[in-house]
Amino acid sequence: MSIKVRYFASLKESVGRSEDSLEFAGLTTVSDVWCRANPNKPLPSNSLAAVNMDYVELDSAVKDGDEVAFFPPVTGG
Amino acid sequence: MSIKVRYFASLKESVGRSEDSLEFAGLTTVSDVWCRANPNKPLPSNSLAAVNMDYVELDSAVKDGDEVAFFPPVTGG
Amino acid sequence: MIVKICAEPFDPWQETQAHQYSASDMEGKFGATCVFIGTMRDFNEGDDIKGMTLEHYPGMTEKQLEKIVAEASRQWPVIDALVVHRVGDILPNEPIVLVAVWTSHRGDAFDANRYIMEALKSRAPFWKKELLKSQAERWLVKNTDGYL
Amino acid sequence: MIVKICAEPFDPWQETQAHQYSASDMEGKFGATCVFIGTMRDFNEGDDIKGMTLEHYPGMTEKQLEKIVAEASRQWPVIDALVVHRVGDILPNEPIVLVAVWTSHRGDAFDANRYIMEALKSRAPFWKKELLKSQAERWLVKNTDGYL
Repeated sequence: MSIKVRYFASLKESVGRSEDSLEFAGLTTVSDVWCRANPNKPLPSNSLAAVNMDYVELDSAVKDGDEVAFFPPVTGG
Repeated sequence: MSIKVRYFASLKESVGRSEDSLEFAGLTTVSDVWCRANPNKPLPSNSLAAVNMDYVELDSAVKDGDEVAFFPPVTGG
Repeated sequence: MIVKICAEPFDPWQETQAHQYSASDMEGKFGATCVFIGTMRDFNEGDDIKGMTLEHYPGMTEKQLEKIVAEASRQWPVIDALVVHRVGDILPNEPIVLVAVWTSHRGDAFDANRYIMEALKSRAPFWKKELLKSQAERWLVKNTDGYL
Repeated sequence: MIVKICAEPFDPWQETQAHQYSASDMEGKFGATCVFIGTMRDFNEGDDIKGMTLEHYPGMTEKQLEKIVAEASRQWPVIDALVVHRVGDILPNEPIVLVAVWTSHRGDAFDANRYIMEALKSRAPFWKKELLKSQAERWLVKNTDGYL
């Protein structure tokens, strides 16, 4: 399946890119997506994740065509 | 002593005037001021009173030159 | 801190903007502004309302409002505050009261503004008389509590 | 109910006024308006701040803000609401966020506005990076709670 991965703010700076396009076979979860995209880098513990622009837990399932995003705690307002 | 009495809103309409000037001898309280000014009319039970533009209880003392006001519950804002 | 009684219609946005821009020493110093505006409605207690007359006690009204603002400033770190209240003949959709509070942090702006509004409603000497569409007039008897 | 992301400086008073005047069906129907404005300060955590860059997640930010406004409207009888949030490069004294809520009664306006602000601060995907006077840059790590 094909997954778009997006990074924001300090997490974007620390991975050094704003997005990835992953292609792979089989079912997977949000945290698997992180590991595939960043094999040697653990996800910082306070990170938030979204699938298709809704917040999700890291063990949520991901399906073909999803947009998965990782970012630090939000600081708007 | 000389006391200025003022009435507002529905109380002003019910006493039929907006102020009185009382002249009399001796110590007195806010409720005595009402009775002198309106001998045949009891003060409506939910009325508020002020002396020199500060809220007071009806048994507060009044002194020469004070401005005493009576009015219904406030409804601003 | 300014308290104003206003016999003519006022624009709450213009008043707040003008107040803030005139206080140039506040520039960059406040992080939060909470503004409350009370506006006249064209209905009340099931009746259509044509207009309203707001009576006040000149002198005492200002004195009580200043006291209320001072109380709020003792309880919360208020940088600045503006209170404007209409009196006289008011039409539906016209603003009746404006309370604006400037603070560093948002919680204080909300809390101080709400305190001022509640205290104003219960202690500032204003009285509303409604003119119904039927031409009947009636004094409002009491204000409702703003907390549920 | 309108949610807007704004890449240029905006005037919160003009935005609120324009929104209210454009909603002519609200005329005479609302009694209470509560407006909150968050403004950029020129200091934070003991440092002088020259400016700030606000990043967001286009699409998700709007989606989350609309969700938050819908939640508030389910909990309180909100007649109308406006949320405007800046992104991009921001200077001290410029507004960052505007939340305006129109209701019949004052308690609901305060409560719904505060709910939207707290939810926005904890869930809307925005990130602030401060530029210090020393030229150093730093990401803000987390927002504070608006209730004490």
